[in-house]
Amino acid sequence: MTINEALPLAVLASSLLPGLVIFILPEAWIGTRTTLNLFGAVAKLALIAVLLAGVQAGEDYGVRYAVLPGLDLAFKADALGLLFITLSAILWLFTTLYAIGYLEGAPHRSRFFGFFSLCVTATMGIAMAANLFTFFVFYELLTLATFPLVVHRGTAKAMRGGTIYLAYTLGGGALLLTGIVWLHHLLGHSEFAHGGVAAALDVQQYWQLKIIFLLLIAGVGVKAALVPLHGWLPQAMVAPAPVSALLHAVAVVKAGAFGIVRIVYEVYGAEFAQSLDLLTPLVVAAAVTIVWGSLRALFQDDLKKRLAYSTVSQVSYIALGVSLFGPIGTIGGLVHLVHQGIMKITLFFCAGNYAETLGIHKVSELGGAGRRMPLTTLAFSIAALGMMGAPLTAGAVSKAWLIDGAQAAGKEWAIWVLWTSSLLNAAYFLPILWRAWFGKRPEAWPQEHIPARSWRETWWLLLLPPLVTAAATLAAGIFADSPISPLAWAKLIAEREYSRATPLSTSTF
Amino acid sequence: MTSGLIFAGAGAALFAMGVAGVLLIEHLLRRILAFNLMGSGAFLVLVGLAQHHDAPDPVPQAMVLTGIVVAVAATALALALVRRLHGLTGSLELPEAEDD
Amino acid sequence: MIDPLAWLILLPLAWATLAFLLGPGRGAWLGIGGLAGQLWLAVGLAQKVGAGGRAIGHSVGGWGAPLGIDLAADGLSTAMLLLTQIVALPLAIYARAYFKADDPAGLYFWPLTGFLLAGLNALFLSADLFNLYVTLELVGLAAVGLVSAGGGAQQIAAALRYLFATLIGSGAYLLGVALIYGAYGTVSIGTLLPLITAEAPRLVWIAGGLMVLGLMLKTALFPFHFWLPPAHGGAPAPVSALLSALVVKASFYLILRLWLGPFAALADTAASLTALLGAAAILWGSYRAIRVQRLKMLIAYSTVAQLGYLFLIFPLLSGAGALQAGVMQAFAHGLAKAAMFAAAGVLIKATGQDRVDGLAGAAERLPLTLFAFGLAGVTLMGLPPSAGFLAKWQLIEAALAQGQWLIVAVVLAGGLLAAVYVFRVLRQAFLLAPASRDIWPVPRTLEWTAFALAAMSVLLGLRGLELMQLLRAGGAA
Amino acid sequence: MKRVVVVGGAFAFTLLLVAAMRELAPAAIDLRPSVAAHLAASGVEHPVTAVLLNYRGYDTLLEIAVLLLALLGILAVTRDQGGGAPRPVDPLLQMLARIAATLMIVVAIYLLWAGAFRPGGAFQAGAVLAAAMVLLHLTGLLPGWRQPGVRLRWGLAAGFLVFLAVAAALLLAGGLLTYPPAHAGALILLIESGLTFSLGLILAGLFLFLSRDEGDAP
Repeated sequence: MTINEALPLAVLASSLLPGLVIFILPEAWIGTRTTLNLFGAVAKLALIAVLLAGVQAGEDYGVRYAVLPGLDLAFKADALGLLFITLSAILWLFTTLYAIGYLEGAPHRSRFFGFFSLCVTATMGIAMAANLFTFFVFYELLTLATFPLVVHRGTAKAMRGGTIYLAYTLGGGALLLTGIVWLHHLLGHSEFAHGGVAAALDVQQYWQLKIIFLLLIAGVGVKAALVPLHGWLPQAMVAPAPVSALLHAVAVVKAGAFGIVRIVYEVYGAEFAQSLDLLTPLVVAAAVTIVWGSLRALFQDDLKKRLAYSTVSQVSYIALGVSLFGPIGTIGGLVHLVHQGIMKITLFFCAGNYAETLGIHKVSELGGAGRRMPLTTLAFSIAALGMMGAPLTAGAVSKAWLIDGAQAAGKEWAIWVLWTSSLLNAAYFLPILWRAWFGKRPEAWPQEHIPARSWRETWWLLLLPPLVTAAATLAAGIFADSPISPLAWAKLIAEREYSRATPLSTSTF
Repeated sequence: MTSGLIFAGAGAALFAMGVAGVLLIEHLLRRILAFNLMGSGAFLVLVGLAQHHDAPDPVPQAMVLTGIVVAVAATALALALVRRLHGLTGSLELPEAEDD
Repeated sequence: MIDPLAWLILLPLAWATLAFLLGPGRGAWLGIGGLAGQLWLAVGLAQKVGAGGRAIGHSVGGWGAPLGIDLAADGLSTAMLLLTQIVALPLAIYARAYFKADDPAGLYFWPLTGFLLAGLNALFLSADLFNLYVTLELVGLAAVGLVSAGGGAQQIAAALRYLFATLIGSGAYLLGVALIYGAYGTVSIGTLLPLITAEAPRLVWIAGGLMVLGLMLKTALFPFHFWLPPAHGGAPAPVSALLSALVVKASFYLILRLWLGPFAALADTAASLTALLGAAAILWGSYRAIRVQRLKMLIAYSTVAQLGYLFLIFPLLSGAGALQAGVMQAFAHGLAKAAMFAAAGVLIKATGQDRVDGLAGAAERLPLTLFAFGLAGVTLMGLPPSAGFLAKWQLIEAALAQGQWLIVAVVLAGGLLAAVYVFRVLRQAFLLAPASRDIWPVPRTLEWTAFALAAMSVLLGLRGLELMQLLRAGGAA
Repeated sequence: MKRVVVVGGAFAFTLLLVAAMRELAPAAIDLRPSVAAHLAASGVEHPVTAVLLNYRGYDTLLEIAVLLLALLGILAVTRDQGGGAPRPVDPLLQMLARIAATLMIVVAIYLLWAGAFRPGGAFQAGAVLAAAMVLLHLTGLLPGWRQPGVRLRWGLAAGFLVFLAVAAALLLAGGLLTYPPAHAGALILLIESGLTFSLGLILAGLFLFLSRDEGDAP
């Protein structure tokens, strides 16, 4: 096995092995568990750095082996996959730190961190899958690994949320599987390739390809929370805050959005999908989701529920960008994959801080919280402004590229959708900021768990992660033109996707 | 109609009666008897049909001997179970199935 | 030179008899040692058959069919032999720790199990219809003996229902064999192959119908499943595991063998009906598994449902991949169901009760067992990575290739229904446990063997290549 | 309703089967010539015994396993309850039973010996032995059996073990139950003697073990 074959597997192993060891660790071995977690996260980042450098230099990383005759478990670390991997790995590190602080003293931590590591492993597998079969294996693994995290608290409410989550995701998985097997049957394989592989089929089979596209998008659309498949996401917010961060930013909805990207670009190919008239319905679905999610967010008093509906809306920016036919929209969608992750994880970290420190769960309880917890609220404000697309934030960059993309694709109505969404974002975020900074402080907080000590408004492990990700939100906006920004990487991917006008034929396999 | 065929036809009738008995009779001892009737029917068919046109064939006869021993074994096990059930419940009929 | 075919039959017969001579409750190590030897023989046989790509035969008595009896190991039978020994060895280790010295259910476990395994191996190897009848009875009576051993009234009643079902089943099979002998003068499968054509006399059709119906009754295919849940749900855990994982597969294997072999010319007519019954089994078994209160009944009804998948392949057998899907499903279900019953045995021993909603406290204290149950559940749901997933994939692909959309829909629905009953159990692990609950200590061996079986059902999902290549070794008898 | 359907079904099935039997042409294969042709090499003179113990001896091996297995099943399900005291039986009956039992043992030995060239053999001989034991039991001369001790266990299993040992030895020498023609007669006689003894015990056991079950209790 060469280095280029081993590296993708090492990326998987760097979270899988610590996860498996953590499962069997006794509950009380906190030090060992923390060391293993952090070692895995840092090792993964180091491996990814090597991969990033290699891919930029044009190296190919991949490995495959046969599970059944004609069916391979195959991995590749390409530019698109690395975009997702890098995001997830960095956010995993911070979420782990945050979770260590958040769960201090809570029961079942070995179980929690074990499944947590499995989740990240599944995400890595999704990002590096080189065919739909492998993608599906890890996509379902992600479902299984997140369920224990969603129901971690064991309350009746958590169980209900978990059951709804399972019902949606397993149902979606069944649709996805049907689509994948069908496609595999037509093509004889299910490989991903730049420019797509589906165009190799006969014209007589195009009607089947249209149904398959619907099945595939519906399948990944469940995790990406496309309306009307989004019902699970607001229910799943019963999970602890680090899990919400994982669901909304690191793994689950991102896996769905990433699936849309792979299916449009590397299974069908943007041009072929366009020629089958498949992209327009997807744009419409994304636009509806964007507006609907924002509208619903307006009316939520529960802070995490408001953030959840905000996710429904924001993740569809990615789908919108991807299905706007043209490189500019693509860049906007892909860069938002990263930007939304950074911003949304900050918001959930902060929501968790309010709940853990002061017992605040509702928007209406937030009055004066900004003066009690200024650093948390600062981070929250930056991320919220980013969501609205305020200048100097990551959100501004995404939005600018998406609007340009819509213009270039001749879909001016999409620009109106984006502006409407921004206004709605402002309508549901600004009152929160206003209340937190300038609202009346109550006599007593709902449930103050952690007293303030000098400048530290809460535990440093809870404080550090949102501050870092908030800073990243600003950095990604201000330094968008630097060569190591997410934007630069998104441009690289778009360049590679659109530089190959003719779809690959299957004979290359 | 040769004598072999008559045997085979009688076997078919015995088999059908046996199956009907096993399905219909609640009393377990009689149900076991019905099962034996069923087995005998099959043995008759085996021997009778094989000599349907001609003289006896030793192969099915040996098979029937084997089959009889197997039937004896099954009958004995069934009787043991019925006796045990009778010892436990005092009844020679099966209790209602507990489906849960 | 060691001939694996014949030794696979003689070895379990020998250790079963010796275990009987040692006395009640004894013979565990004899059985485990014998099974290790059998596993070694089966693996050797699989390598030989896989490498040669063709069936290996053995003429008992040196006469050769049709005068004598032939044994034959092609890819299909070798795969089943492999499954049998792979499942039985961990279960034997499990059973040694499970039965306490004076447990009346365990007094004759070892000799009965030895005869059961000898019967299974002999059945998978036989190429003679009448000899297959004897092996069927060997398997059936051993299974009934295991179910009834040391049991109370409910268990004895379940054993009697099982006994009558299996006797009617083998009776119908025997009548079929008698008619075949009457029609052709032989019961050797190899000799019959060229003789039975689509123009066969009406009697042969009746014979085929009788044999297949009888075997369906023994496989507990819906609507003949009535005897299975009380028998499998009422027996001690190692017995339930052996029965659900292996015994019902034996009669399924025989249906498949007849369907692909001598009755191939007649089979098409009944294929759709068979698949329809399979679909009904999946839906009804799953529905009952979702509703019942007792853990082992849940698992037993899940067996009813999972057996349904095996029968979905019959309309697809004319195309590619269906046989492979069937064997993969047999492996997936065999390993996973053995693991699940083993895990259930641990949970029941630890809590002293058998209700699904009474497990909340146990899960916390026995995480490994629950994990094993979960992994087995993943296989039954057909989620990746697991052998069950590969089976589902192959089944869907084979059904798509023939435009059998109904089968695709049933397979997908069955997976979702399985998720409902599996998560009924798994969610107990995450519920807040009641404050006080007595948990009896359980030997670690029980937990680890359950886990090993579950892990195998998952790992096979990552490497099914060799098994599928083994199946290519064709040419029955 | 169920009754009507089942009985009607059974009737229809019988008619269908008989009608189909009448259409049957002579079988394509006739095994009688080959049974006769190899009789000299089979070690016995009677064709049915040749099929039973040589051509299809493997069936018989498994058949004995089934019988032993049924006994195991009975032992596994039966509980020792002590049973009652032997019933008072007419002494004259007991004397007759003793004489009959002695005669039956002689008959059994004859049947075993005769099996080689005329109807008879181990199973028939064993059945007569068993009948003798049951007769003794019913006349109060032989008590019902408890869970078997080591000697009885050996007695029950001996016949099958001899058969198994011969099968294994022949397998090591070449093929499963492939008798060398020169020794076929002796080996089959060895197997049959062991079987007669053990079959007698097993068949008697099917009765005598059950007779101790609490099923007897009033």
